[in-house]
Amino acid sequence: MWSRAKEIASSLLLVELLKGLGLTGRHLFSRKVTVYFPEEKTPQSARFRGLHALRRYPNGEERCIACKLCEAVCPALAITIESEERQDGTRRTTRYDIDLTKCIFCGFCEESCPVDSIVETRVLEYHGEARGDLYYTKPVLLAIGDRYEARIAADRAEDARFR
Amino acid sequence: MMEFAGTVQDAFRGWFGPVWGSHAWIFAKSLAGIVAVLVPLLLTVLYYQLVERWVIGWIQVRRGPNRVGWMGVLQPIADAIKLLLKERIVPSSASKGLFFLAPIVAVAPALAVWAVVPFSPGWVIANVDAGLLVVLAMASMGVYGIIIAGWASNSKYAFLGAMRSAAQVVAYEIAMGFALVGALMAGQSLNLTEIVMRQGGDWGFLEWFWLPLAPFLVVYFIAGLAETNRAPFDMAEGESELVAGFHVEYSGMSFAVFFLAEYANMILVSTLTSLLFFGGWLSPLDFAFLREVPLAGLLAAPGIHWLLVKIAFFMFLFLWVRASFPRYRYDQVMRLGWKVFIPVTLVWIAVTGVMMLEPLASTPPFSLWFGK
Amino acid sequence: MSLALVAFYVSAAILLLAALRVITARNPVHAVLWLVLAFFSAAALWLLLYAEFLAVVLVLVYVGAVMVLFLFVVMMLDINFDKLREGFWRHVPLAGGVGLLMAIEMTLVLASREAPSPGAPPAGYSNTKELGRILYTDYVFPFELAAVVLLVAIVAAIALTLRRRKETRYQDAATQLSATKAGRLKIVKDQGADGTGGGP
Amino acid sequence: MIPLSHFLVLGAVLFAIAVAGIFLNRKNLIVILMAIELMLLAVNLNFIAFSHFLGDPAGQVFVFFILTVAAAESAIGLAILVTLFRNLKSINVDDMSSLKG
Repeated sequence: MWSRAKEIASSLLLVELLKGLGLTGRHLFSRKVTVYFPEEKTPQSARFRGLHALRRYPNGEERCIACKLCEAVCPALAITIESEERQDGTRRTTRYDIDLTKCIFCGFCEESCPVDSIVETRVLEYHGEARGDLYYTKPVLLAIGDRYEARIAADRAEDARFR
Repeated sequence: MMEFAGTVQDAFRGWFGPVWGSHAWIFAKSLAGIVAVLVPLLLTVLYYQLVERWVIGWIQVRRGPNRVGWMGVLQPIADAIKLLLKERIVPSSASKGLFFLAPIVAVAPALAVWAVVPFSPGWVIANVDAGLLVVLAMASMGVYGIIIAGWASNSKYAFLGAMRSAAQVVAYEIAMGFALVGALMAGQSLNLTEIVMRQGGDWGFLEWFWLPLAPFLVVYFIAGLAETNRAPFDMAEGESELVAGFHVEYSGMSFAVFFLAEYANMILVSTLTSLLFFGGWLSPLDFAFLREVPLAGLLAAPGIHWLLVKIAFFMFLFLWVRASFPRYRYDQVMRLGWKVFIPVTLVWIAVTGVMMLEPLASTPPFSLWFGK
Repeated sequence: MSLALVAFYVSAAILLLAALRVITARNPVHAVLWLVLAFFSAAALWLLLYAEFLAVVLVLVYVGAVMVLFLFVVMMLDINFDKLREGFWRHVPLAGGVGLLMAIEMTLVLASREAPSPGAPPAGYSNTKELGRILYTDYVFPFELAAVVLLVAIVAAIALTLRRRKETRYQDAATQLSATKAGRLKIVKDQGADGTGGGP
Repeated sequence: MIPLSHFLVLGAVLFAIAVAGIFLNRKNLIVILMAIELMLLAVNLNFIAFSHFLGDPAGQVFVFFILTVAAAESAIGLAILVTLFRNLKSINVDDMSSLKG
């Protein structure tokens, strides 16, 4: 009986509404957590999975041996590889394409690679203005690898402790 | 001031002759009044939406718009330019004339009401005796813009949104009207200036009608939220169900005009709440003993600044409520309007009547409000 | 020609045009909107007669309430309006003739004598106050009767249109709203195997 | 000032238009209802004109009552119209010849 009366009184006096307003009112003055993106950035993990890159050995030879494990493991079927024998008898890719519009950035390609060739870098602000711009081919991926090699190597050294 | 007006009036007689001179004078005076009210109003609308985005951002622990100009103060201008330059699209099977008429029909009453709203004693474009009635009449006109827009668009979403929002506006208009009836009972006049003047007295903010008419105040403000189709009553727009309600098909300037009407109505509801329940331009510190104290006497003096502060508070409350409460379900909106608000206001009209009856009206505390 | 006369002619012209369009409009939604315009210009005419209270009431009651009702009904009913217009042109001569005859007759009867114009009311006269005074004194019983008529109309309109469809399921918002945390949720203390309570 | 006859002639013409409207749209119930509203408007106009020119506010009180009753009339009229449409799927006056509901 008493609780029913309290209920009626609280609904007539809009207690719940005032409580809600009080909560949002407190948040009005709390510290804002927005990050100004291009100027400020949130910290990234060394394992961040961003744009893909193909790496080379220090002597300039490309690492990829066209084993096609990454193509096989890719759940989104984003990777396409074609390969043939080179004149020195080694097997190398003639085509290595990643369709970034399909890619889900799961990192399986990176995990499956026996020679640490395909990696995901920390880069996340890449873009394309046409649909084809996000279809990355072998030369492009290699160029990305060349450009960020120092960073990639450092990240992998840091991560090696946990593997 | 009066002498200056007299001089100008004589000048008009000189220019236009004795017959047309007074007509021209009245015309010029009204025009000046309209400009003096509408220009600040439109500027307020322009910046109100920026403040809205700020306040909602801050409540959600975000920063809100801050890129265009210092702290984003030029954002509304950028928005306005964008809306001006955007293409106006007319659906191919729309009813063309009505499609273009709808935004005008929506905005005209929203701006026309301001003719009877006083800002200080004498500061009103038209001091109409039936001022409150004009406010009600114009508020009831707002629904036409919505219905015509929804019907003329020839789109299911627009039409459903229009029907919803029209039903909602009609439902809440009754509760709103009853709340205003309460205010006019207590104020014993339909003239807005007189209603405010009746709230003056020796006891400052305790004399205002918010105390005896508290249920009307709550009902009026919530009905105001519903009338202006604001959250949590924005059933007409319900993005998740109706995309954007009655103005889905509108773009560019036609859309901006609907926007303008909605925001002008919000400011109007804030202004009327301040005038009817919070003493308008009267000072909250207008206590008899304070008036004699030299410096505090200034605080006790009435003035338009008090009204502006009150309006600003209620405009803020609109945003605060929007940031706090989730949208109502449609049948609950209808239930609240018809089955809760109307009975509550009816009961309180009777209570107000009893409070105003003679033996009660002259005994404290009722004499504070009704003993004059 | 005074300004009032100009205002009269403009409002009267709009009123007649709107009235004509009401009876000739092809689409009833347009007819309703023309009728709204007619009421507006009539309100303007009433203002010219210093009946400001009634002018506002006309806008409030007719434009704000009755015509919205009309619009609702016209928009919601799925009617083939072309069929209803059959025979429209056939009736034009008859309608025009009768209308013209009535207009001429009434004009001859009504406008034959001229009353002296009383001019503007004195300063301080309030139409609202004056109407309120006689409405609540001399006409208080008719006023109450009018209120009862309105009440009956409300009840009748609702009773006529109310129907509960059997196949529709309804939600009862009142029961939903009266649900409380206490009625729905029971917090039980978890007795773990070791007796200290479970959980990681 | 505007002479009384102006208002009376205007009222007469408005009334005649409304009557012609009933003749023209004799099948369409909605337009008939609207024509009735126009007639009442014409009558009200005359009442107010007379009230002003005779200096007697009783005419305005009459208009007040006419407005009340007309609002009630159109509410019930539209309610009947909706019910009719539900049962007959038509608002054609010719279809409403049977006494059975």
